[in-house]
Amino acid sequence: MFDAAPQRETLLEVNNIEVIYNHVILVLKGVSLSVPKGGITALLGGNGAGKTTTLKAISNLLHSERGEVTKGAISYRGERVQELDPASLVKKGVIQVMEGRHCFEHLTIEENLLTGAYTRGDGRAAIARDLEMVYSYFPRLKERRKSQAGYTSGGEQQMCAMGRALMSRPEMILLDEPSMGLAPQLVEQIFEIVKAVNEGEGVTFLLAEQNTNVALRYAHYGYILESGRVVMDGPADALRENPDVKEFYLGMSDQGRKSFRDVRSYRRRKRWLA
Amino acid sequence: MTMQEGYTTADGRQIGGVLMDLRNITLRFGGVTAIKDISFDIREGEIRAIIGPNGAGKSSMLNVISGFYVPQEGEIWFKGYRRGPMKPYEVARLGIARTFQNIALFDGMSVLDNIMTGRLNMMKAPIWSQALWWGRAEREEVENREQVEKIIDFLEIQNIRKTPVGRLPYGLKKRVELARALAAEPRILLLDEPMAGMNVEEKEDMCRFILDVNDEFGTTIALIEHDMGVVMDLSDRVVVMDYGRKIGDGTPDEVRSNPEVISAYLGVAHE
Amino acid sequence: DLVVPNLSYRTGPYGANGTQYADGFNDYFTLLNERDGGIGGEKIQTPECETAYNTEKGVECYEATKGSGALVYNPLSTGITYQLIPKVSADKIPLYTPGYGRTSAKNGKVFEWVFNAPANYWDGASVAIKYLLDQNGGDLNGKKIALVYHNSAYGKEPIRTLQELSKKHGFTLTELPVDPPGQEQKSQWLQIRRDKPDYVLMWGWGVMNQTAIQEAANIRFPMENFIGTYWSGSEVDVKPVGAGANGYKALTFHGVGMDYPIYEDMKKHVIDPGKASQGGQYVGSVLYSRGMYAAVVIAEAIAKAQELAGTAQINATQLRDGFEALDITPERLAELGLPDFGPEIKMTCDNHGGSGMARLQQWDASAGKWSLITDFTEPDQEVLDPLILEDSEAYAKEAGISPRC
Amino acid sequence: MFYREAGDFKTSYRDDGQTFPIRLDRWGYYAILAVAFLVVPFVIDSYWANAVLVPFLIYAIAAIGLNILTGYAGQVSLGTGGFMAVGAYAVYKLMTSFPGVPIVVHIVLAGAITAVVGVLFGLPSLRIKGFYLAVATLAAQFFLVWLFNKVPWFYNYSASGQINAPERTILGWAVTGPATTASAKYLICLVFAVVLAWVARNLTRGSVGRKWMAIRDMDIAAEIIGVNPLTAKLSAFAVSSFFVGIAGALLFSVYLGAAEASEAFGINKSFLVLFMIIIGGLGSIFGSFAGAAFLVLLPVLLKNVLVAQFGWPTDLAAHIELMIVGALIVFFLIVEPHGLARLWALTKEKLRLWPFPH
Amino acid sequence: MEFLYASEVLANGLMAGVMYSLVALGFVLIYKASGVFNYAQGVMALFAAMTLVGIMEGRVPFAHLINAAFGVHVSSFGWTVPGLFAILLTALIMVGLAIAIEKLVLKHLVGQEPIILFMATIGLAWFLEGLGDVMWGADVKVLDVGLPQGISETVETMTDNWLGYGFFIDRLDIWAAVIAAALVAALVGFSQYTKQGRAMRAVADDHQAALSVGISLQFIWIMVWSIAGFVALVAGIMWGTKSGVQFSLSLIALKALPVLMLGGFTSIPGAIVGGLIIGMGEKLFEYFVGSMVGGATENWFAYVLALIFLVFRPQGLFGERIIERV
Ligand SMILES: Nc1ncnc2c1ncn2[C@@H]1O[C@H](COP(=O)(O)OP(=O)(O)OP(=O)(O)O)[C@@H](O)[C@H]1O
Ligand SMILES: Nc1ncnc2c1ncn2[C@@H]1O[C@H](COP(=O)(O)OP(=O)(O)OP(=O)(O)O)[C@@H](O)[C@H]1O
Ligand SMILES: [Mg+2]
Ligand SMILES: [Mg+2]
Repeated sequence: MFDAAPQRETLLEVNNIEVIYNHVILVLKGVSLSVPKGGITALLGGNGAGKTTTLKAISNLLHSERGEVTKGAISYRGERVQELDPASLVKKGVIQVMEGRHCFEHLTIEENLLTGAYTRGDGRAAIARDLEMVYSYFPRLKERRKSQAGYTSGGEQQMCAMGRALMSRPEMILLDEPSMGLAPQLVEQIFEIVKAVNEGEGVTFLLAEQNTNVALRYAHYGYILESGRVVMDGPADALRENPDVKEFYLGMSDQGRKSFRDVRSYRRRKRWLA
Repeated sequence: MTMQEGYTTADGRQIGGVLMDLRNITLRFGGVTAIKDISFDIREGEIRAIIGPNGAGKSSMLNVISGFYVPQEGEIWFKGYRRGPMKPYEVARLGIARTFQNIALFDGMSVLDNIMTGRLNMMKAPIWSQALWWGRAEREEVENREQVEKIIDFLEIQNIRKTPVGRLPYGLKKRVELARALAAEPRILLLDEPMAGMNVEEKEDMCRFILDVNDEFGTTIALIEHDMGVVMDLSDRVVVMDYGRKIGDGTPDEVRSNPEVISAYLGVAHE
Repeated sequence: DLVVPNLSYRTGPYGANGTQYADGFNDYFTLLNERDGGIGGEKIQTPECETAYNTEKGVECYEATKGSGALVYNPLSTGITYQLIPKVSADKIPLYTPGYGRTSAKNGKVFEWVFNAPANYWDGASVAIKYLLDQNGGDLNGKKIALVYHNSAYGKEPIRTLQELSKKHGFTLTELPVDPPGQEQKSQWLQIRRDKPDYVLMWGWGVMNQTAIQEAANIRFPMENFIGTYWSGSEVDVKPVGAGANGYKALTFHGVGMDYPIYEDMKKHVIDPGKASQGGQYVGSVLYSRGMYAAVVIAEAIAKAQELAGTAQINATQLRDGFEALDITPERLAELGLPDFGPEIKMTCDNHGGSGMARLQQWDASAGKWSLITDFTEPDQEVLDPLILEDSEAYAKEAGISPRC
Repeated sequence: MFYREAGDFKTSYRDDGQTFPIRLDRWGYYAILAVAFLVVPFVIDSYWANAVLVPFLIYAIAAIGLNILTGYAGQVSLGTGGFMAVGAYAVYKLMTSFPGVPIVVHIVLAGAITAVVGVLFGLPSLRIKGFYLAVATLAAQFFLVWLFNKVPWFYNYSASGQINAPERTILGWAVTGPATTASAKYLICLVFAVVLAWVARNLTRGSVGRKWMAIRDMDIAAEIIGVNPLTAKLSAFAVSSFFVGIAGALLFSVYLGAAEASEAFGINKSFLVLFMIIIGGLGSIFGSFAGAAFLVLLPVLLKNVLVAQFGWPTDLAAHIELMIVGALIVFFLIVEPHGLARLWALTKEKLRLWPFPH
Repeated sequence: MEFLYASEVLANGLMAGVMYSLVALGFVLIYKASGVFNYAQGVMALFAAMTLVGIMEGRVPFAHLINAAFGVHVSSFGWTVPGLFAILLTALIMVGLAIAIEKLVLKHLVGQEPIILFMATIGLAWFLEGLGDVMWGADVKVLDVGLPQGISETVETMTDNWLGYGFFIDRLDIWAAVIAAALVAALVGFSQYTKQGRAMRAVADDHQAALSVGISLQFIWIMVWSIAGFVALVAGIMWGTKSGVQFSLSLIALKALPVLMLGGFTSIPGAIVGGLIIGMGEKLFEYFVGSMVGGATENWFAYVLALIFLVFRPQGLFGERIIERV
């Protein structure tokens, strides 16, 4: 795997942003990151670290949650995108797959996929071609194309959400917790698809993940977020070797993986937070 | 397996007789058969895992146990009696508590109130007594509050007692849900993916809680989980489902080496 | 100054009707102020308060205005009237409800503070039946009459009277309630189309009126046989129906149109100087005339009270005496510029309802105006008096009032 | 700033369950009660009583009732007007049939009768949810009003179908009928409002309240963890209707004195009370009072300003008043969708943090 | 004879039902696209009809306000505008209204709970009601765009020849039926088979997700509210022709609610079928039972009928299945 190479063009730049919900709850306290074109960048961190919030700040979905970016700047290809509405951002090629899938329950799988092509104006034929492309990545969806999304299983919904994003022919996908609640085999499968799409279609990914293990295996570069701050970042390989990451995010001790039965104390302190 | 007496686990815990026995359960939704003729049992004091690919019917199985789905065929035996058709709330009163896959906390209430709802079945003050906040109602409230505080201490969520759950991060919500289930002092605790969306550290905490509940209160636990590490480390026996069928049942080691399980679920042999 | 609050409604479901009435009411007092400098030298104020035909707002308006020395109330709503009856009795302020309100308030022995001359609902019902008797040579035996009514306190008022009258005259009465507002009356009119009653009476208000007239036209019910009460006979009710409404009849207790000398003064002192309420767009309409007529009666009662009290600055109690001594003769009406506009109104301590005389008017669609077709007719007091006695005594018992006079 | 919770430590679980955990709040509350009981009755005139305070208190009771059903138990109802009519007609029948019994007993009984009717119409809620239920409760609204309009027994066979409240006294003071003084009207409503608000507060902080809220937030989950939806929903309907019935009884007997089902208890009433709780804040007792105050006071205020101050024609003023109230409703919802109560809570939260936000 | 009369009642019930459906359609559209129960639909119908009359008669908007403020007496421009052109203008105004509603109200309430949005539409209803009156005055207005009214003689003679009893069918109702059928066909086609229709349904399911795939809520809402405004105009024309344009027109919304409930809030065909069932049911009930219990049963019966249906099908006849999972 390659290094997060500075020679690569930077697609997205997040510069020291602060996010406040409901005018009172400060969630991001100065987060900066940059996403190189054509790479897979992982955003790691515990619950409530602010991963989702970061992604939503980028895709401008914060407004409907009564949140706002109060400081800092977000630029996409060097252009400030904070003031754009989500739709224009999708047109520019940035699309988000939301945490918890958010499929349109009452639409069929195929209709769900077609909504992904909403912003496109390149004709039915092109859309039909891409539909086939999505079905080739996710054969399971093809089987269930006529069923209402609300009745499909979690894995199918995750595929549907990703397929839907692909239908917009994006340059960059913000992927929020793709592995949540998926069977191990499917997790691998989804990440394989991410990789395939990344390599085959040249789509850039910024993914937020709890499953550090898998994420670091597929990502090129990673950022670790804790309570609204970036506490560590580096190339994926380097992170994987970092002893803190090993202990807290990969569950490995010096003796290799330790059993969940053997964990004794609940509270451990992170060295960098001390 | 028909043995009525228990067995002893590798680490020396004593497992009792059959507490719940599911026999030939079949569940259909319109044309879809979510569960096909599945039988398995859960023993007293055991940690029983249910695994399988997405859409295999695991959550549906829990829903059948909780009485939310009524299977078209099959019988459920609990504590040696056959359970007739029951409403979910009646099932809860038998001592079966659970958590949900997509967190089902009561968003409009505080953490404390959420956990108190777990004890609703132990609070029986008549409505007029509650209206006047006098006599039994007040006494009960304080007594149950004490119990709930114990659980709050146990799960280390003292500092968020009064926070509305809607504002909590995911991991804490899961913990609160567990607290609510524990508050009911259940015989069997059903956990539907309690560790989804957590990082290793949080999973470790959650595992600790589950083991402690099992140890301290002797609560029987049925657990759905996708993290094989967790399943293999925690559970005494594992049921594997695929497309509504049972494809494996046994100790973690047995299951892990079952070729059908590997091809349907694990993908690669796990470590 | 003398204060006569105008509890009007120019909004809400009945705003279209209420606004014309309120204009007439205001304009007459403006005329008196402009032309005569008020009554007995005292200017009249008519502070307006919007009730939207809503009882609670009515109460609010009453409370808001009564402190300013209000002399009399005229809320143009049966519901509000019922609300105010106990209140005015406690506060000792007269309530004047011509042609609406509580019919049995005619009995001044029980309802000391309420006046409803010249005619009430039951008078109307009786006059309508009398007219039909006339049309049929005095015999309604075996005839079928249908009553289409607003399903509310107001609409239910005439039922008992009509039932009594049907016993007396041998016609059959079919009651057809219409739920307010009353835009859907298909069932009622299909039934009328099938039963083919000889006559249809209507107790409606607001949109119900025009819908009924439209439906009657639709089923080609002969308009001459369709008679509305006072409140179902204004321009707003017939105009939307167009030519189909031609020949429709309605009760009234006053004249219509602009052919009265008073309008010359009105034009000169009120309309032309731009002092008319809402610019005077409804002058001469039925409801405008009625509002004006109510103002005339109140003004006359004030004058009478001033005469009795020997002061121009009268209070509410003195106005009650004025009402109870009121006698508006035909001569006096002519003097006011309203010859033959209304019946003679003579009220006493026990009679707060006057003679109860009413007349009929008919709509001429091509000319676009109402014309009077009968003279003032006396109702059948023989039937009405016992009913009024019964109802007012029941009230007296319930409210613990011992009759006076 | 004085507004601090620091230093306010609880030493028992009982204290912790208090209604006003912050001492300053508690004092404020006692002060308001003292003024309401000891000062207002002596200065009140009939305008303030009849146009402002009495309707405010009565609507507050109705709003608390509806808030229990909608705000706490999550069952949207548009039948409030109908249930108020039940209370009104019940108290009328009781007052006229048993003149010897104290009026307070009648009013409470009227509430109880309404509770029974409420439970009856609450039965469909077991299957019907959300807006479907809201519309279904309209069936109650229209049916009840029709019934009271149609069956003469309810209005003692009076000619027009109007009902009139006869005079009744408490300790020699008239509380209904024309002779009632402004302060008597105000006091009886105040006593009911305060007692009922306290009862509502007790119910909602105890186990019944938790059942209701559980059903509201997620009914399926609630059932699975052991809440019987039948009893939870029906008890909400019963308690709510009890409150609403009392409000209806007071509205008729104390406030209006005369009423007619379709006019006084029409569909508009149902909407009005619903507005109150939404503007005030769903699931909040304080919000019920705030919402009632807002919707009773605002129109009166606007009317006074537009007509009395600016001298506008009444109809224009009425139309513009409608526009302003409508616009304000939208404005408030945009500023704080969870109502005045939340607005108040947020303000307090900010005060607590002041002057160091975050 | 009784039977024939009952069939006549039934036929008229069906026709009345169509008139209810016209109003219900507007509700369905907005509910489908935004999960908003638009209480203001009835007032929108009133507002549209008032505007139409105002334009046709060349009234000066806000005349009353201008007169009060400046002490002048303006009321009319002195011209009249032909019906069709006026309808077009009114439709444009309704689009303007939709844009204003989106900009001032909906935009700020994205993602709120349904009851909050519902409440906002009530505020809107009040505002619009006041605005309509201030703009055009509260008098009863006669609306005549040339739709025929009164008994259809063709039907009457036809049935008389066949059955010996001439049926009464209002010509206006026949027109309403034709227009409603056309509207429904167009709307169903739109929502099921077009990209915008699909987007509209997506928005209804999940605002956030719709935003995330690049659907502009703003555009969808303006579009839907415009269509609903147009439907309101149609309803306003039909009802206004029938009983004049005035305040009570806004109350027809109450007749549409049971229709919605029965048909399902999200189904366009449901609005029609619901309307037919309600219209037919209430008229027949009034005929068979109403006379025994004193009449005026129509208002509540419609709701009770809908309620009974709901007990068996909680999402209405054609509503989308309520997905209940944990
Ligand atoms: N709408 C909201 N209003 C108020 N606070 C919020 C809101 N959404 C999120 N938060 C808070 O912001 C913090 C960060 O949340 P965020 O969802 O970004 O975390 P995350 O890193 O994605 O966590 P997870 O892994 O659990 O998804 C949390 O403490 C959460 O409680
Ligand atoms: N209420 C329902 N109506 C229709 N189909 C349903 C319903 N509930 C579940 N199903 C179907 O039953 C099957 C099993 O679903 P279930 O939720 O039990 O899967 P699962 O094993 O829990 O999967 P996951 O790991 O993704 O949670 C799926 O195909 C699902 O679509
Ligand atoms: Mg997240
Ligand atoms: Mg599951």
